Amino acid sequence: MIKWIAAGVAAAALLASPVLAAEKIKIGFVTTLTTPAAAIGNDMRKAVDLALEHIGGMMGPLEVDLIYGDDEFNPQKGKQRTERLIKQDNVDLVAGYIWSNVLLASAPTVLEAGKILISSNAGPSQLAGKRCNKNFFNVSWQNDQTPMAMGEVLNRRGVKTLYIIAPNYAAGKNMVSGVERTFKGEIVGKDMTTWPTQKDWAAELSKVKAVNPDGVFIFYPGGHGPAFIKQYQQAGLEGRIPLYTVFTIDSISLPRFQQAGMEGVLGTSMTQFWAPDMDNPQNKRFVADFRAKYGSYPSFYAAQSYDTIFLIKSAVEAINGNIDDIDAFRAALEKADFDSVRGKFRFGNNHFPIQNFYERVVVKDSDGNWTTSVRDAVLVDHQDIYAKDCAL
Amino acid sequence: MACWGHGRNVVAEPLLSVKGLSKQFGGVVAADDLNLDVLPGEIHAVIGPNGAGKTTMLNLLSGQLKPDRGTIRFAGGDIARLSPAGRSHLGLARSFQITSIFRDFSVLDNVALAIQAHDGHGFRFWRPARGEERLRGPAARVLEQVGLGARSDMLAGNLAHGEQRQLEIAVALATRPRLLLLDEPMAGMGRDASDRMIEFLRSLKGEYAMLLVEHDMDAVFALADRITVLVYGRAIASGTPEEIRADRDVRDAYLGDDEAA
Amino acid sequence: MTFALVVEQTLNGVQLGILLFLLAAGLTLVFGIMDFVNLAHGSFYMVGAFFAATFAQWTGNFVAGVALALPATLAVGIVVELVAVRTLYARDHLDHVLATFGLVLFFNELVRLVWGPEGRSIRLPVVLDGSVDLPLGITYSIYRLVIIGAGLMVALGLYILVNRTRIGMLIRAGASNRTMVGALGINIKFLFTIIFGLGAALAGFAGMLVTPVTQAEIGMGEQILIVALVVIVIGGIGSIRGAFIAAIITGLIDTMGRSFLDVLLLTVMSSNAAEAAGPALSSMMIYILMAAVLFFRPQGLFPPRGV
Amino acid sequence: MRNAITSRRGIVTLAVFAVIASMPVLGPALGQPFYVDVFTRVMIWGIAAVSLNLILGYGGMISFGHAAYLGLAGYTIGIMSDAGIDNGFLQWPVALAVCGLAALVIGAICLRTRGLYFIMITLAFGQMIFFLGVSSDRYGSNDGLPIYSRSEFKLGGAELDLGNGTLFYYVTFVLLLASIYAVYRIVNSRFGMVIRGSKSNEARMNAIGVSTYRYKLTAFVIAGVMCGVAGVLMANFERFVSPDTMDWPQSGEMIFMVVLGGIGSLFGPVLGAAVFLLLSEFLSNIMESKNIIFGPFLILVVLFARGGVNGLLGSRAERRG
Repeated sequence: MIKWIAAGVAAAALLASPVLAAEKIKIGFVTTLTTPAAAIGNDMRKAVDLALEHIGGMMGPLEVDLIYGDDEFNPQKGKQRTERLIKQDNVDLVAGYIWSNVLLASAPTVLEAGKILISSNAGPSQLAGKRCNKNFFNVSWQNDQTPMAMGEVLNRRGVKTLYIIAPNYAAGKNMVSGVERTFKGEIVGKDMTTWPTQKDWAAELSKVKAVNPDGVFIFYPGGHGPAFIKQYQQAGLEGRIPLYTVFTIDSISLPRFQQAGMEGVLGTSMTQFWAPDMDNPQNKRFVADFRAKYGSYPSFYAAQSYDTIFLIKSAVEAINGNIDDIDAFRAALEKADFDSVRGKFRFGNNHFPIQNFYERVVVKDSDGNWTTSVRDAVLVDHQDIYAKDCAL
Repeated sequence: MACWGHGRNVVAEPLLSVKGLSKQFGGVVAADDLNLDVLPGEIHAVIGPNGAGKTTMLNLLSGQLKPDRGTIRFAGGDIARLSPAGRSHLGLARSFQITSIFRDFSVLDNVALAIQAHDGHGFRFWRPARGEERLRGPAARVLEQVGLGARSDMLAGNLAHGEQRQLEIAVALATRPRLLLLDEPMAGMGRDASDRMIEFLRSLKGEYAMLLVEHDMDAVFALADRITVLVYGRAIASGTPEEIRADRDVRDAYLGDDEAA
Repeated sequence: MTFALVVEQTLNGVQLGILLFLLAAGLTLVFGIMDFVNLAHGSFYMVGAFFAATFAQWTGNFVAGVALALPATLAVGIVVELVAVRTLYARDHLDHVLATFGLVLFFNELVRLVWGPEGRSIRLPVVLDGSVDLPLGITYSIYRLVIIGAGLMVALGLYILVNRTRIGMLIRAGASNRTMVGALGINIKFLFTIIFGLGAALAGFAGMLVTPVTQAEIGMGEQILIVALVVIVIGGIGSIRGAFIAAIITGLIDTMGRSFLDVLLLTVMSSNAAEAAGPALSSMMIYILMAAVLFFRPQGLFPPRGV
Repeated sequence: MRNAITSRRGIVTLAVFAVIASMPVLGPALGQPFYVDVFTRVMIWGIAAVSLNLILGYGGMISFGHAAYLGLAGYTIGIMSDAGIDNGFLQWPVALAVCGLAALVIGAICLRTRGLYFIMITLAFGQMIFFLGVSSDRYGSNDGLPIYSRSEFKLGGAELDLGNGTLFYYVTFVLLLASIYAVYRIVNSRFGMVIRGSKSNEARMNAIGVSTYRYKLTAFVIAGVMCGVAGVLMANFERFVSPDTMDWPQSGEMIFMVVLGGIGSLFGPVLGAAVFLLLSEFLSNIMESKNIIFGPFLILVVLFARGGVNGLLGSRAERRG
């Protein structure tokens, strides 16, 4: 056993033999590659790989050396991976992060090392507000924004009574408070369910039936979404009470809905900052090549990851590869001078995007595949509500 | 001292007095209105066929089981609701039919632990117990007494079977009991070992009262002052060895010729 | 809180209880007879679900999928028994817990490699999809009624198997006295393998039943396994009857907690406090139930006779 | 302890501790500063495993909810820090008291049961505390609670700066040695003899006049507090605490560390924690599906190396299985 340890230490040492190469930029990308949540992580990895292909593996004069780290869907493991990226692999910058808890655990490791941290998805309110940091950037959104847009949609649709079902964890609560912030009608029922164990909503759906509201708002990311919508249908609620969702129906789950023949999902309304059919050259190229390469539509996780690489590239080019000048590097990132798949994009004072949020609906594309299509902008140039607490 | 054993000749309060003791498991009666007493210094043997409820009786007396009905008076008070540990502190010690020792402890540690249990002060967290002469000394003396002095440092689990039975008695003795409940101390022993055990128990006679459950009739008739015969949880006869030997019911019910021989 | 709602929630609770029973039955049998703690029992639930999803997709029919998945899960259970579990019977509970914890890790990873991380769903036949109108103005999901029916039939079948057949006699004998079965001259190893396989198939069946409602997913086994363990502990380990009653109680308590706890809490505290406490309490409900049961009856509600 | 030094086991154990002791120098010298962090973690988990070993290895109590104390201690530190109380002289005792109190309540109920019931009810309490963490909106729910400042130890003009990695490393090292020494003293004391006796033969223990309940409960509380020490260190090292710290697989891993190292041996749990963490670090470095190796490895250890690392190092006669 002791020999094993020795062998392990030796092997790890070999893997980490320091290579001094100024002509490289080392990027760590932390995401979830094991556990069921790997469905999201894999989509992000596909987008990053595609982005690297599109930029020819180069950012300005620098060759990109990208190292993936698996957080195993666990904040402690995520922090450990981040630590290894910083201290052993000596990366110049860390990006990725799906989960708020992993990001919150890992952020100090990166920021205290004086390096740049870019979140490709997680946007916890702490890091948007009081605990914002000059070296932290977010290329997605803050949790409250999307449901705030949904609240507006509900108002526009004339929904007077709303029933809310969401998981009882941080993101779930953010989604609920976001809707409550903009929704003007009455909330006639609210169930916060055990996460992630509860996958059967029979009891909650019976209550919905008894209350008979104008609309039901849910937030169930990952595998829970299809399960919920299936049960909504089995309970006979589909078509009777409209369902409004955020982060529940995406390109990862839509093929499964289609495979299961759940026609009722078509036409479902949700809000988002992006959709695969947004009309700009960068997005067209991204979606077309992603579909060509992987045979499916990219998810919004993928879109954000793709943007992450192009954001970094723009900054590296602006400072001509001199990434050791951290202040210049940061200033270049702040400009966000790149073509985003979502079109217009700029950073607010807290380094979170100021952007539009759209209503989008589930449609069939010309080949009969189910996808989402963008409708009106619901919130225009919207900045998150925590930005005012940020001293930057 | 010898006259002590013959309870009826001396007016003495019984040390242990059982009245109306009953216990059922589901539909099975394991103890049925049992009455029994043990006088100070007396050896009272309980015999009976397999399944007669002998071990159940010992378990009721030592507190492993709680009776459905009945009283157990020991040293003046009713102990029927007391925990095994509580009874031990009143001076009740037992040996088990299947050897019950601390197999992964040394022989000396086994006895020292029993000494410690009655010394109190179990909540001492820091001083090494193995360095305490207050425990080791008496433990060593008990081991000498039962003839295991030379085995002190052996692992108890590695002792020969007969020696383990001796150790079991030593552990019981180390609690300085007034009454020993012995569950087949000769079980599984060869003739020689049994004889030595009989001799040993005889040497303790008078010093401790004993309630002896035993199949070995030689041992019973060699040691007992009184004998009670148990069948299906009932005491069908009680008396001196001579009376029991002569009792026709007992012969019929239990003491078949070959076994009595 | 209308009468119809209460009836509906009762049905929901019973349906959850039935699923829990299917899992708990195998667990409690294996524990009662082999004295074996099996954390990997949930893995059979997961494997059964994935088998059913795959076979249903191949055959295009849910029922055919289940018919194929059942023997497949049974086979997996038997292989696991022969390869790993058999050698563990003689060990203590700690070894069981650890080794089967290892099995859980292994199975989760294996399923991820074979089926990918996304999970699988099953499309229900049209007749089962949707809901039906019952008297008293109740509409209820047809498929959930099917789950209740199928589960009750399995419970009945298990009752007959245990109480009316030769293998059942051996099972009962084994549960009350392990050495006795050996004394009857039965090939005890064979009996153990069969029982373990049966337990695996039951767990797998629960997984198959639940997949059209939720979906086949990695890790689905552990989440429900803990609840199933709670069930057998409440019911008294080794008792099928106890497992059945405890499963229904657990299902009902969990469902009723989710349904009515917030209303109840509102009567004793402010709405903000109730909103915070409600979900917390309802997620802890079954653990509180178990702790309470064990506090008053450390051997569970229905400890098997002879123990 | 004395005769152990000359044996093979003694030499290896000594070597491992020498490596641990010199890591803050050795790591950077070898160009591997990352291993200072890895070994800090090894030591923290080592303390947790040592504490579990006290009840599991010496007392035979299979607690499947031991990770709860890591979280309880961590949350106490986090919540106090959130409230602006950074004084370590206040934080640490409060955190340990919380763990002790929790262990007292949990143990008082759980120790009424035996066998699988005990395993399950400790698991249930662990999960209850886990859900408590998930439900605490105020303290981050499942996002966890970042701890922005470390515990401060200022006395007069002197300050113990836990932000200094090397200093923190040696504070942890000293606490690890202290907890091993404490367990060594405890298991050989009168109290320890009772605990080991109740593991060996509880019926006999009762029959010689010891109500084991109070002793086991006391051991349960000591182990909870000692695990709290690991939790306090973890909170200060990771500067983050989340419900995941207390989820049941963490408790399972902790049991595995104890068994891997050698159940009921003094240094075994530390060796177990080291092998577990280094191996999982190594495997996740070279592959994504490490559990396909790790799972069967666990089973093989149970089947063939029951004495753990400690057993493999011992003489042939001591080995089991």
